[in-house]
Amino acid sequence: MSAATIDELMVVTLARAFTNETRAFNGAVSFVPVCAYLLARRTHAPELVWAASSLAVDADPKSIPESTLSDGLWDGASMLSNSAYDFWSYAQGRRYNTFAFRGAQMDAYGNVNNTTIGPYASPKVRLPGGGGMADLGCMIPLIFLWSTTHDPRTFVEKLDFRSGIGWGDGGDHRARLGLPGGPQLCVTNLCVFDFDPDSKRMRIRSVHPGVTVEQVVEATGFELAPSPGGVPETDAPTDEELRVLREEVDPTGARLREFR
Amino acid sequence: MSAATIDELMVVTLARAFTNETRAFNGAVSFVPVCAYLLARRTHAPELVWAASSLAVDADPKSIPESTLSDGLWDGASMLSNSAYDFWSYAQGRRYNTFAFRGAQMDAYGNVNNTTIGPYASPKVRLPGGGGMADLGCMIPLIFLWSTTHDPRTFVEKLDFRSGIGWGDGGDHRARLGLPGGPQLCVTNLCVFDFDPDSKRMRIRSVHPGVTVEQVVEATGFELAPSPGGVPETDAPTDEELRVLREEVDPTGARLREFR
Amino acid sequence: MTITGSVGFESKLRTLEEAAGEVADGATIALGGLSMNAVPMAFVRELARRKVRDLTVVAIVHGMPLEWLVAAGCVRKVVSGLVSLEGFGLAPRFRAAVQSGEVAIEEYSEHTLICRLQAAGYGLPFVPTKAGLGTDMLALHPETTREEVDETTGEAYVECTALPVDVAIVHADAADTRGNVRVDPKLVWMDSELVKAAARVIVTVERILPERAFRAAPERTTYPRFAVDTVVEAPWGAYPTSSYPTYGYDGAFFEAYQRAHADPATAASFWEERIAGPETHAAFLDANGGPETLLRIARRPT
Amino acid sequence: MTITGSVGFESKLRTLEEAAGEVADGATIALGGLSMNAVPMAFVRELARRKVRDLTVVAIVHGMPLEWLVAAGCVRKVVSGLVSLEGFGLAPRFRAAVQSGEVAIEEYSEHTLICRLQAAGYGLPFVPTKAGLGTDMLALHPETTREEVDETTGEAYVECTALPVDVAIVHADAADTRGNVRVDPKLVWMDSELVKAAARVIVTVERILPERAFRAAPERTTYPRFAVDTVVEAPWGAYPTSSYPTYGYDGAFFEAYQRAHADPATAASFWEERIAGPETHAAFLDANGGPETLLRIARRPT
Repeated sequence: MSAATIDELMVVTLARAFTNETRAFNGAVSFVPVCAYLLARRTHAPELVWAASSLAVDADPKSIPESTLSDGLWDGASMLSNSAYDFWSYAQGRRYNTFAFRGAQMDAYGNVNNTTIGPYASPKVRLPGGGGMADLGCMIPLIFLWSTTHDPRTFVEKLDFRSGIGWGDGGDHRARLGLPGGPQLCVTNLCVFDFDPDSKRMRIRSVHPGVTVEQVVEATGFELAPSPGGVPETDAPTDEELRVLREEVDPTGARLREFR
Repeated sequence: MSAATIDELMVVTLARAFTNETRAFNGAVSFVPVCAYLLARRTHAPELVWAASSLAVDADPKSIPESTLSDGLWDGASMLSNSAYDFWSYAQGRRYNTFAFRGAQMDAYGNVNNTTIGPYASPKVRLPGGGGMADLGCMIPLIFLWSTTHDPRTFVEKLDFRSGIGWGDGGDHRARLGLPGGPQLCVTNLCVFDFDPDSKRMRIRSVHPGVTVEQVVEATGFELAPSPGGVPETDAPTDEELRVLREEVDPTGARLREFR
Repeated sequence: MTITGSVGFESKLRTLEEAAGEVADGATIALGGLSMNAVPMAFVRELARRKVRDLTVVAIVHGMPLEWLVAAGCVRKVVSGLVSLEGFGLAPRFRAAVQSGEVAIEEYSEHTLICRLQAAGYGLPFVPTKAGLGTDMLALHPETTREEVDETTGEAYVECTALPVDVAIVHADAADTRGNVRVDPKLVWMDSELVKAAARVIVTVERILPERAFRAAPERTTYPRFAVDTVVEAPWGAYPTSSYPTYGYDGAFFEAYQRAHADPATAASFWEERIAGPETHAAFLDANGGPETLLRIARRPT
Repeated sequence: MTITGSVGFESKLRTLEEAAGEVADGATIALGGLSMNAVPMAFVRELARRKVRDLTVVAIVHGMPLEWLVAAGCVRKVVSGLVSLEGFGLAPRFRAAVQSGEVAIEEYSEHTLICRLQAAGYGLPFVPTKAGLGTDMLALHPETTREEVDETTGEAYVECTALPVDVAIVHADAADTRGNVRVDPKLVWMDSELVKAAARVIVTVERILPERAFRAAPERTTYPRFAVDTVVEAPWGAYPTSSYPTYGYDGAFFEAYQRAHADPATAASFWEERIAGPETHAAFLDANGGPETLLRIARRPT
């Protein structure tokens, strides 16, 4: 089995964070988490719930199309749900507990911007918009972040716009707003971040093979919280994980759309 | 064709108040209006919408069972709707425009009581409860009332409890509450009431054959508004209306359950 | 009769007795179905036989299940919009228990009660409606149906606060052992509002199907497995109410029930012989005419 | 091709051109479907060809229809939660128009926008949610997404005020001439919220069925006839988006669209030749590969 590529390492690392208690769904352009849900379900977490496009529960697609909101992802589902009546009520009602999102910008507390680069009124770049991020960041307790472009333009001290909430202003901000849980991990193309239990700032949990802590600090536009007990290397995928990902989960390599 | 009985006269009279614009549904123990909707649809109002048990749109039952909330009423429907997601939203959203209800007590403004006789805390009689009356009286613009027991115990000056709103305290009370329309007619076993356009109090629109205005006044526990231009006799059903009601709409005479 | 579950997956299949054991004394339960239709009566009978105590029963529009639970002394309070036996008249045991004060009633209009359940289901402080304005209903519970005026439009409306439910019990046509449930041909009543509002969901079904049956028609799945905690196989489990379109309600049972309640003695023997006495669900069906009754109410496709 | 309507009943069947004529300049319209799926594109193309002006377009999560309406100069304002071409990248015409200020955007999170539509549909001053708390989204429109604190629980929540819609246009599988509509196998997107919120509802469908087909499977009817004002027969009417499960989106069209927009000249000719130019819906399908394309995207049952 050839060594893991960065996309494979990211998918496997995210997949290992999911369990039989994970009840997840996905939004637009979410190839990495979709691969991770499918991989986890096919390996260590057979009871994991994943609703393709947030609608097709337990879908089992033969491959992943160009859109993660596409009906091409729904084959083999045990339920096709209605968005407003089923999905949004189970999301608000806490039956769903896991969601992953990314942003063009992310800050130290895992808040994300997918709305505008530059001032909102006169944007330098008009991004797609927050979509369901602003909603689901408030509703779902276990939030996972990922980024395929770990650089100071993505990981910024201050967002130009907060489209979706992570740990908010940090500390107990989410709790004060009456929001459940918060971001758990952020998996990037350089490392894995988790969050300081008190300040809720990102800290390095592990660096990917060949990446140094200095490179991560360099590529990150904000101050990181200290990592108690040092920074190990990210665990390598097993051959079986790589085989399942390459042969069963994403044979056409749709995930690479996020690495262009 | 034998002469119309009182149940037939009431059904026909109510049916004639419905049109091709009528979009109606029914609740529990509503044999008279159910017969009236079906009769109107089979005679002068083919486009009339009636949702059996508020769920089965355009149902075409061969006969009417002991319960007007029963699935026995749903045969031939063109849509089975979901109560919370479809029925209640179309009722609130004004796509439905017509509802008929009765009460153990009714007052001069067409408000009804179906909750308790006597004080609420220590009732003399515990009635079934308001059910959807309190809701639909607020949501539906064209309200029709009926009673098979026109006497001073039913038509009272003051309700022991207001389960459902008609014209409220009269005058522009509904409008002040932001509620649409209000009661249009009340068809009883003695007469037909409509409502004074200003005071919104009941007034006699017509008396059934063999009934005098004095008898109606006698049987009514509240002051009636004057009927401008006198009180005619209720128009008699045509042979065709009677045939359709007897042979097609309610061959088993389920409507008589309201006349025991 | 029960088919084996989906291999390698947790099975949520339990017996009626096991499932009824999930309802603790003092719990708040909500009953699915409406009036004569799709009520989980086999489960209700089991609760009555176990003499569970001090239940708060959320019953939007119901009759017979409240009669049984009240008769068995299970009920402390009923939270309800309408209670009757419909075309068969008022509910005698419930009515007597409320008039005597033996059972408390917390009464709402049907829609304000639905809104309270939706608020619980959606994790919101309240759900608004215009239902109940201008009636005496709101004044019964001003703390849970709060009359307000919108700051911008000046419209009057009602805030229906969240009504949390411990256990919802609904009846459906089919489930698999993982908890996927199908109401066939379609859910029409408010059961989904109960399922979403409840911390725990028990579903009784006419039959168990293999998971592949759900994957073959995913558009027909009503509740996903992650919203269902316990599945009970209970054929004819809604009797004497209906399970559309498989069978209708048993009008003869309702007539006989009402006749028996003309007199306490006949009511007591009816209760013992035809409701509470029989040891099993099958024995209960037998005590009410067995196959002859079932064939009579089985619905002929039209 | 069109079968005769139910005899003796009003027919709501209209041509694409007639139906598009129901949208007046300055109207607020809402588009069904989501992203790559079930968008009434044939109708959108007709609107673009008619050069309707000053539209406010409510588009919860959309891409290509906004590209076309913006390119044709039909749009004054977009009310939206997310605009992109998904896996195919950002929406070039829309993005340029917003960055240049040519088109205004009134932006909400997806769920607060749904709540605004539900408030309109249910005749309520607002619908509450916890969505958007702690983000910059609410501050964009504090008058329509009002941050509040519940008087009893002290919980923060958001009041989403009613968003009235003049005309909703949705695409479905089948309808009868009376206006009964079936989304086959099931409605999954938010179209029903649009249908309920709109004063007028136009539905484009893949095929017209006789009313008896609806009476034969009433559980499969998605919208009742009284909620639908106009029906248009438009086979392949969602192209280049998908109409599940009949056909998928045309990825090749989206790729070509993006390639063409690398350069204004090629963008203009793509617009003329493959979108706005063709006189009829059939000619439009022909200009995009005709039968070969349709066979390519036709979905093989799995």
